[in-house]
Amino acid sequence: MKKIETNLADLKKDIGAFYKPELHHFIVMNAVQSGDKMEVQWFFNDYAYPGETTCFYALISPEEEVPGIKDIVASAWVAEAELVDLMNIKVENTMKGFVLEPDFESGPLLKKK
Amino acid sequence: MNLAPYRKKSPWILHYNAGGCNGCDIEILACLSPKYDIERFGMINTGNPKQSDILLVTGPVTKRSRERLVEIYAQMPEPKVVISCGACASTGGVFRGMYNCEGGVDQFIPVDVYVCGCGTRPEQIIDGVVQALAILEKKTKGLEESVKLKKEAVKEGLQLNRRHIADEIKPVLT
Amino acid sequence: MKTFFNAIGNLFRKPVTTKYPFEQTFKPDDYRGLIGFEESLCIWCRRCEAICPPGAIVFSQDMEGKQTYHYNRAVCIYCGECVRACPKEGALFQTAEPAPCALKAENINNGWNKLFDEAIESRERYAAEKKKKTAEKAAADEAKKAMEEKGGNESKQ
Amino acid sequence: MNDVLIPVLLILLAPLLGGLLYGFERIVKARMQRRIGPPLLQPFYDFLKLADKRRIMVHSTHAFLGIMHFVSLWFALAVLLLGGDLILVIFLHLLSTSLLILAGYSTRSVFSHLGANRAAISVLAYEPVLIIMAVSIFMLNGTFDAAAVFTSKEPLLYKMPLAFIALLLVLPIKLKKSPFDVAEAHQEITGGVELEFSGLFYEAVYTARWLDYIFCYTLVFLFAGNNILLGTGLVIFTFIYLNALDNSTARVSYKQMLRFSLGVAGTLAFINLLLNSLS
Amino acid sequence: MGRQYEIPVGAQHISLLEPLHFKFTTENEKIIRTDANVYYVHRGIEQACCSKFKFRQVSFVVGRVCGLCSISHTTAYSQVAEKLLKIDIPKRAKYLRMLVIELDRIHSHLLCLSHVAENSGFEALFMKTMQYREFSMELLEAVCGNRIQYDFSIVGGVARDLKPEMGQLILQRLKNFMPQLEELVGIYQHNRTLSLKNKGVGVLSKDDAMRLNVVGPLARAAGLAVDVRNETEDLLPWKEVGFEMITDTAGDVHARNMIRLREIYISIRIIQNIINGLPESALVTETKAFPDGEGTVRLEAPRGELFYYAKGNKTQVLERLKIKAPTFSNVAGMVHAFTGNEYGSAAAIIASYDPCLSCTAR
Repeated sequence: MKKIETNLADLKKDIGAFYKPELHHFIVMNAVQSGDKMEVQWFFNDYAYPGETTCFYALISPEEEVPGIKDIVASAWVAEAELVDLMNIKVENTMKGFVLEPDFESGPLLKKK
Repeated sequence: MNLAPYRKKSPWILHYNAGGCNGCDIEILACLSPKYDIERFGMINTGNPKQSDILLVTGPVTKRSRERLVEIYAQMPEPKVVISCGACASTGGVFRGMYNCEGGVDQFIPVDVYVCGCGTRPEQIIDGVVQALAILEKKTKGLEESVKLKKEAVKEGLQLNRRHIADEIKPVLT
Repeated sequence: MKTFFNAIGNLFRKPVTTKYPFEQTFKPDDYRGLIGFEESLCIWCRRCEAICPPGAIVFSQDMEGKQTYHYNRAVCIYCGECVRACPKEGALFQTAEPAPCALKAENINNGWNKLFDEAIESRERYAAEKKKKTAEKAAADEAKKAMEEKGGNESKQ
Repeated sequence: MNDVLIPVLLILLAPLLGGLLYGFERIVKARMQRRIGPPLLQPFYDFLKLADKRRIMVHSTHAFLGIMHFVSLWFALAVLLLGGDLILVIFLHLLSTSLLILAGYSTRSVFSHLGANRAAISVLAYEPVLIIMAVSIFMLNGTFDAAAVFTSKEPLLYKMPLAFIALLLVLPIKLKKSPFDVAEAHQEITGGVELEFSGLFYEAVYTARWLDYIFCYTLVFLFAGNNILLGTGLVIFTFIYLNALDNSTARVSYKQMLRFSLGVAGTLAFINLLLNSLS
Repeated sequence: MGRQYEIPVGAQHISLLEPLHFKFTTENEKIIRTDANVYYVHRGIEQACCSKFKFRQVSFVVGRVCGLCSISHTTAYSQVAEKLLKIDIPKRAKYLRMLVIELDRIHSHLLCLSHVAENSGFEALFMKTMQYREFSMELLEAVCGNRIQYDFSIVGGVARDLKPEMGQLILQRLKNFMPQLEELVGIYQHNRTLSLKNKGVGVLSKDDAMRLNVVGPLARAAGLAVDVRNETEDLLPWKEVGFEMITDTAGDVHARNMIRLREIYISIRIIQNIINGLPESALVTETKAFPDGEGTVRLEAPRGELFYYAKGNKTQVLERLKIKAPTFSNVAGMVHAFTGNEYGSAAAIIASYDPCLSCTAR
């Protein structure tokens, strides 16, 4: 697995430069708590053999807003909407309530301190 | 004329997945297949709550499908029997205590037969249905109370207001 | 068209249905069925309870320290991990019997929740009791030793 | 005397016969799928069970329309068996179907509306063929009375074979059988117009289906004139044909159904009409 | 401009196996917009896997994520756990895992085909396919001890061994199954009304498949050659047991049926190769280590690419477990491909996606 560090400012630029629809496909978007920071990851994989997984990651603090990559990767909205509900991070123009019922506290996957 | 004996000769089943893995559902589908042909007992899989007698529920009731489950139960005309298929429908199984599901169907609606096993074999489902038929014969047309669904019986002949019930269980849940 | 005549032909073929309740269907002899328990062999290590994913096994304990084994077939997911974890051969074993259905009277869900909590409580109570006993015993020994020493000193003088 | 007694008996026993036919058909269908299938009396068990259910009605008009559907269908059957006017029979039958369609529209359920739509379309698909059939019978016998057909010496089948083929082509629509069962497409609209009925009121719709069987097979029987043997043969042939077709085809969309039934069956019946009128 | 109906399908609907809610906005039965609500089945397994269960129990929990591809989930989790534990498993265990995965693929594909047949109103074909499918269920029950939840892969290897007579039984049943499969192919390919219902319906073009990152048979039917078995060698040796890629170009329901049927042939060949060349070795690699570091695993489930991400912290309980199910990637493509079709064929299209929402929502 190839890990490439990036930050929220030039995230879109990096992914836009990397992602070619005929070469790679977007797998999923993920977030992991590391201390008080949050590590947000974008997984890509290329079609050819041997397929290598490429992971873009950015360390953010929980209240920062992550830029959505819907305009680059058309099918990313599902992953973003899920992550917004489960990890309680902010993604631009993504609403809550896709996964969880309104009568439930958000961010159930966050570790209770 | 006593028509109760004929109930168990033509049970029409309705199947609802309240959020489990599809294991028990495909076993219910396999029950329709020529190998175990449950139409022998006169069963039809009607997709329509208003015409069915037996409700087969699979899966631990997730928070989003709970209201739909109660609505379907309320739409079915009495006498009716509820069968919970599989460990997770009966008691929550491996999903007990997960944040988005209640342990078991009987937290919402009265369950008559619990079919054990994960996943259940079609034979077990058929056994459960056969036991349910014996219960169905003894049932009255009165409404039943559930663990969470505290509600006094509606008068005979009146249609149940399902919205009302669904609203009523909300405070209990949250 | 072929299916059309095939359907007519099926009228004269034998149906493949096995009349289940009256005749048995195919079941392998190593089907993962109910979990059996042999009390005489058990060494009460509670490893099965620790490993069971859904928590279908629980041991309760009375004041004399006698443990009893509780098992709920409606919670069990028949993975067989408890049998694999069991250190004593034959204490826990997996039969080939599919679990029978449970009826309303058994109160298999809420009744089990209650029983589970009670079992845990009973074990805690026993542990606390034991702790108290040992503490008292230790205190008594202390007192005795002190007495003896005191007596020794007196005899010296 | 006899020619009145038999039809009256038939009319009174029509639901019974229809139920038996339906039960038998379910067994045949199961056998065609290599299953055992329900007992022969299963429809009557369903009947008695439905009578026992708690009565829930959407609103009174809906239930009333459902029951009237059954009654008017029985009436149409009676007129047909008593050898009444064929046009009257067909229009009574149309009335009963449209009552059901009205019932479908009178509820708020979307599936019920869709089912009503599709039922209306299927009426559009098979009614022209029936009417053209009646007209060509008129061309042959000079009267619309079914009695004349029942008593005619040589069977209609020899005079109007094309119409019989057309009838065979539209019967699946009428009896809601695959490939033309769009009206109650179970996987798409879960029964369509029957969706909102329950308990005793569903029973009316359920029993009306049995009458439909009798009605259709009587139409088939018409083609044999007074030749009982040929008539029975035709009925058995149609029965086997319908079930085998049901078990060997998928459901087509309602537009394809309309195109097919009006294009092929309608044309056949019309050619037949032309031939009869010219000869 | 006809009247617009809003047709809700689900959460309870006869043509759906599981709670899934589609809202079709139709105009004289032509779908012009689709809204999907796929998270009815969300249970919170990820959270429980990294808080409540020990890492050895998790392989049984993730098996319950989905009943149709439970072996894929357990295998993928076991592989990622082995990556974190830095152990390698015996060759026989790898082969047995592949064997059960392929058997599971056969049963899953046949189930999907029968479901498509039923939803296109062809009840007899549904019955026929279900009847022919039973053999794979019996084989799986004989191999794993349960029809649905196999619990076959555990961390470090497999739970049960394959008896030699069982291998012979499998080969025998497969030989009996071959003519039946031929019959099914004939019907699915040539039946007139079925192709009326399926051809040119629910089309997903290759560009859309690329743009929306579709995986599995859905993508292969559109001509996009994506198959994890073709892309990875290190964990399971797919190539040496005779895997080959199958693609089609039409991208409609009929093409998906054909893809599934032809993949069953490949699976049968793989199973025969595995049983004939089954190596002798131990079944489980024991280890006392605890998971540490992070790793990802991709595996080809019957519905497409299954992706596991795990992070350990040298304790019994994992730090984070992320499951990406095949259908999760296909949701966007599914919603896209409805537009412009008849509502009447929507049920068949849903079935032909073979949606597995309990995987998607977890």
